[in-house]
Amino acid sequence: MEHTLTTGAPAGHHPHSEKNYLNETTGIWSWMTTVDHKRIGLMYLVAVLTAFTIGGIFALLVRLALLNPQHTLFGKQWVTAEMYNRFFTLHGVVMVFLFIIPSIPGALANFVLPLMLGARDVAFPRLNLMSFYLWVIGAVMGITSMIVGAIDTGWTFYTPYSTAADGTVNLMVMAAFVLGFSSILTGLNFIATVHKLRAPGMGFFDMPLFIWAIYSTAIIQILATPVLAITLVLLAIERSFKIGIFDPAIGGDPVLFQHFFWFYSHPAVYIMILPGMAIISELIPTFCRKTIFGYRAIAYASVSLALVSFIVWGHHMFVSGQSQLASIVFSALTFLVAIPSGVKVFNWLTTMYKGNITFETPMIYALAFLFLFGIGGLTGIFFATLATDVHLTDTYFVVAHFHYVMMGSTAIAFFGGLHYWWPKMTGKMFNETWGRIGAFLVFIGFNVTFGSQFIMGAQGMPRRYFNYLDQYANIHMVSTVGSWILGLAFLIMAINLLASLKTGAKAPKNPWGGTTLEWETDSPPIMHNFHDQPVLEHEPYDYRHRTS
Amino acid sequence: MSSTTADLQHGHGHDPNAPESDPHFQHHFTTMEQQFDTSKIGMWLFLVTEVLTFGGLFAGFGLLQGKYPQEFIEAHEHLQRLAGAGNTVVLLFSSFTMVMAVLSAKSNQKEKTVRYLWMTVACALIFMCVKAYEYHHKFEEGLLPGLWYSHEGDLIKGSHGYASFFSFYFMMTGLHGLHVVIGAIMLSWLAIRANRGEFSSNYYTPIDLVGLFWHLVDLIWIYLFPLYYLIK
Amino acid sequence: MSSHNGHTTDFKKESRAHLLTLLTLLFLTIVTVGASYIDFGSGNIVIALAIATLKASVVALFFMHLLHDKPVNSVIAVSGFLFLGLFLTFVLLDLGYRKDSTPQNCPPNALCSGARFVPPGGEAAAGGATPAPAADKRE
Amino acid sequence: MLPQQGSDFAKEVDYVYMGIFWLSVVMFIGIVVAMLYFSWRYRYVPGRVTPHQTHNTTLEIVWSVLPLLLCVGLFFWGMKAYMKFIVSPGDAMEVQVTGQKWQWQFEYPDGTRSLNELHLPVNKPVRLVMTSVDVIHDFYIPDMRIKHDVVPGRYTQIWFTPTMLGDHVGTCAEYCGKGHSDMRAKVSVETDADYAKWMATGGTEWEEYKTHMQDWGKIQWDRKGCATCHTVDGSSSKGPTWKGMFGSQVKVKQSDGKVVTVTIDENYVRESIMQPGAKVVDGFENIMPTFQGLLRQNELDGLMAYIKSLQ
Repeated sequence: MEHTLTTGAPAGHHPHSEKNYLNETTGIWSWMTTVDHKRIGLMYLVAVLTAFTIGGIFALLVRLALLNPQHTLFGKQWVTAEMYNRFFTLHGVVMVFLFIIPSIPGALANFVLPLMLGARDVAFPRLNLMSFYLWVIGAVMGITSMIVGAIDTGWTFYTPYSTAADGTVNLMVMAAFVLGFSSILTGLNFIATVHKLRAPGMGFFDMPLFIWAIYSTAIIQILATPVLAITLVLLAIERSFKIGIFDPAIGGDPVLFQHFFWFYSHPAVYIMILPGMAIISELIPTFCRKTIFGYRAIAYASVSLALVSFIVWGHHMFVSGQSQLASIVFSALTFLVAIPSGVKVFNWLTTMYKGNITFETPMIYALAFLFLFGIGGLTGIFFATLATDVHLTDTYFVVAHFHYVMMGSTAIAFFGGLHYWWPKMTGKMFNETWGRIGAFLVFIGFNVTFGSQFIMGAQGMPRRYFNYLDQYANIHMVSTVGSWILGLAFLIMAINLLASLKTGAKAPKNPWGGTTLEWETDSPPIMHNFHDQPVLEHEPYDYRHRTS
Repeated sequence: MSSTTADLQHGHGHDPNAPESDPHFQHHFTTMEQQFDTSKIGMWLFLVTEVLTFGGLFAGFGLLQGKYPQEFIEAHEHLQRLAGAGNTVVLLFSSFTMVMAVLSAKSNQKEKTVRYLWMTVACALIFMCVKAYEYHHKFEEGLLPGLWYSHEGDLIKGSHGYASFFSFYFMMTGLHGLHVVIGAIMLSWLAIRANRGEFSSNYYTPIDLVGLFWHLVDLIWIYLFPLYYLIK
Repeated sequence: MSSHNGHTTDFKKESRAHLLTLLTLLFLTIVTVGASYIDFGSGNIVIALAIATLKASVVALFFMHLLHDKPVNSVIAVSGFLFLGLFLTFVLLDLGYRKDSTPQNCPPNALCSGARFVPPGGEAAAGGATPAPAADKRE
Repeated sequence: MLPQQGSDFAKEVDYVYMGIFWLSVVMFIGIVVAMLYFSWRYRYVPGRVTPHQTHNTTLEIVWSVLPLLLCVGLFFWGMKAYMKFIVSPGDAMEVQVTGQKWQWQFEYPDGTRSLNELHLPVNKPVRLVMTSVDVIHDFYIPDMRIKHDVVPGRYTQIWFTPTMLGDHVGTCAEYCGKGHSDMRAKVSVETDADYAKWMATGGTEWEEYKTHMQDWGKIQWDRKGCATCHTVDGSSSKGPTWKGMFGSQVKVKQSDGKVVTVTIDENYVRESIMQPGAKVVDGFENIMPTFQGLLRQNELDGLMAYIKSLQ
């Protein structure tokens, strides 16, 4: 990117050394006390992937329990309703609080956001480390509460079921509280970084679109998470001291809990999907070798999604007993979500038009994202529409819908981004063939697992059901088989990436031909990111002077 | 690190603050001013999370008041209005001493900075003493949250409203009191550091940030006071 | 940090301004306590909250320096209250407009015979989950 | 794709559903075809320089406004059907529905009650007024396309006109614990004559079964929800199995906490059905609801005969 950069020192001023952020200092202590955003990002990556593995195992158990209506395996019943309820609760809690919410912001954005801005670190490096440790503490508390007490409330903790439930619900709720603060600190850090640490010459509209979407995410993290925190505290206090706010038996209102909960948890859906979109906005121009189409439209769409996300939470509650007027208003507002989402998809597609497209592993994930987000987004319309929501809510249709968005979109984008920045993070190239096989199998496995659930849901199969009618037996079996394909696909991906650490070729500075600043520094980057302070002079994604 | 810091300065003209010379300067910033502004944005973002946290409690309180209007009015008669008003004055005055401490630090007046900081701490202690007196009174009367509500006087008619009122009273004033205590600890620490001469017009970020926090504590009390002590 | 070169005159001027702010706040406190002794009906709560908001604005603008600070800090501060307002508005949109049906031939505020689904243990407790007066006696 | 249409509301919902479905299919195919076509048409050619197309305001406006108009249309379409769903006609028959872990109780206008089975006359509007005594449940009849949460401490309501004779599945759609998926109710839509007969005798089958009480008891075991917790094959569940139970000696915990040994006889069985908390078999939770007033005499006799037969 010599054409877009002026460097402060003559070329060759700094001889290439083998020193980088991974080996600058050594020893476990140097990692545990690091304030370097790249190291913290890498630790976050290991952490969230561990959480993903745990959550994934529970997901496989959930599917296995539903393999047949008798819940048998080799002719023997191996699972009870109580166990099943714990499986899906743990799957939900782990995936939502420990994996998806911190995945892209904590692991990937932590690593690349300062690099993309041309900054030497995030604004508050020590808070960044604290955010990571809060995650660890929250994870330990959460997993302890799972092992010690049998939590079966579902990840939504609906009252009064959760106020009456046995087990260590308080500990679990406090774990989510701590994780909330971890998330807040990440968001706070990113907003301050974006405002104050951009490279000289980089205006707001010169930032990569990744940053725009992560910035929007951070707004939600700041504004919504505190409400979740206080809600969970109130729930714990209600359980312990019977203050009478959520439990109807002592004068509370259980639907009020749902308002408190969804005021956070609906925006949290955008804490999950916006970073996914952020990655796609990077992958598509890079692998199409063409400037992004509608830069400003995508940037504005990110921010407006973040803002609109705060006023639509009531669509989770159309049949909950909230006032019908509220339902109608929330339905109308919910449709607004469709517009910026659509704008993004159309702009990405137009970026492909007249591109020069290659299909490396990250691009396969990006195309899978477009396919799966298409389904996930369009099936959302059924839930915004009042009449169809009444029939479909709380069925497998909604399970399938949010998995298409959370997993099919966000997680797929996360893995696309992981492959995209893997060379930058580790300095190693992974095996391209196995990478593509993995991506392809994820796509197939995912559609088999969750596509089938749309059919069940439309037919009226409620979610969180252990025993089900025989008429759904075949579809459940298909879905379970799909989960095995998905498991296999992730295994292949994991082996491929881990193998690259040992056998992978050394990664060049810019293996994919990206135009953003993170590709200007070494792979892996040096301790303070750049040899010379980069200064931006052109808009991002400028491929005009590039031949490939 | 030193070599890269030198590069950072390249092309940015002269910086009168000469940040590298200041021991508080962090390597990833370019100037002290940038560092100060960044910290301030961070603090304001944190304050927003505080507002929303308390906001959840205010929302809960408001909704329960809508449910039990009569009980809440009867229950609030058991709060001492004078103590509440006194505490309001104390906190407002502490906000003034706080802002004076910031101003003194900014103007390189070390003695005044230290004095105003200790005055603010004193206000915090007075506030907590009054609070303790009020709490003691509630304990005596059995006006306690939820489960422990054991009042024997006029508020035992069969309604959850009374216990709810005191649940929220203790939760909100308790959380607020916790903030006062944390604020007092941070202020004491700042006063000690200020006495050592650590702050100057070049670097007084911690005083400014704790000041913002302290004003927020005051600001929340400004809402708590009429809602609890003055409702009709 | 624009005013990092403090001068004595600035100091005097600024401390006088702060003192004035304090006096304004104390005056408003007296007003709000005084107003609470006069019965305005439902107006009392509105007046109390209006004065509180006025005081809060004074604190934010002068003590917290928002008036002379970088605009981004004001935007952050205002957005906090704005979103809190959104939250309250929509919750009230629910709670204020609920039309719960009561079964026919059933006195208000009591669960009817049909709802007397006798709880575990077999004691026929009237009212199920509604707040029953007897349930309020606490140890 | 959708279940059978059991109510007039179902027709309306399905109409909206299919509308959105085909609209989505068209849009989805559009997206995927464009994606695949561009992928193929603009696949990599070494040395090709891509055009620098940054934006096109007209396009942005078109693909913002068109979806917005579509959305406005869909909103009103969905709301129209929803308004019908929330405003019940005044002459609708009212059935009170009470949810409890993990069974449904229905009370008809004349005070008759039934457990886990809802009988409705065909083509007559019915309003369900629902509440829960413990946690939130949700009464859902897929064939009728109706669903609403059943909230403790409040009454919520839904209404519909069943149009299809026969049995439908009613089910709980809000997670409520370990028996959540067993919380089903049979919704029988009957002709007026059958409905009247059921109301009078407590079921048309009684005539057939009155000579073999065991089988009558077995039906009640299934229908009254006993099967949710009590097995008849000796395997363990939430309550003691009935197999070999009658005549055996068991340790029971009395309501005062004392553990005594009793012989299971007719009196014990009757007491356990009417006052389940009085003597709970040791090792089991006291979770059974009372059936006082919920069983006709012939149903109790049938259960007794059935329990005796399980040796």
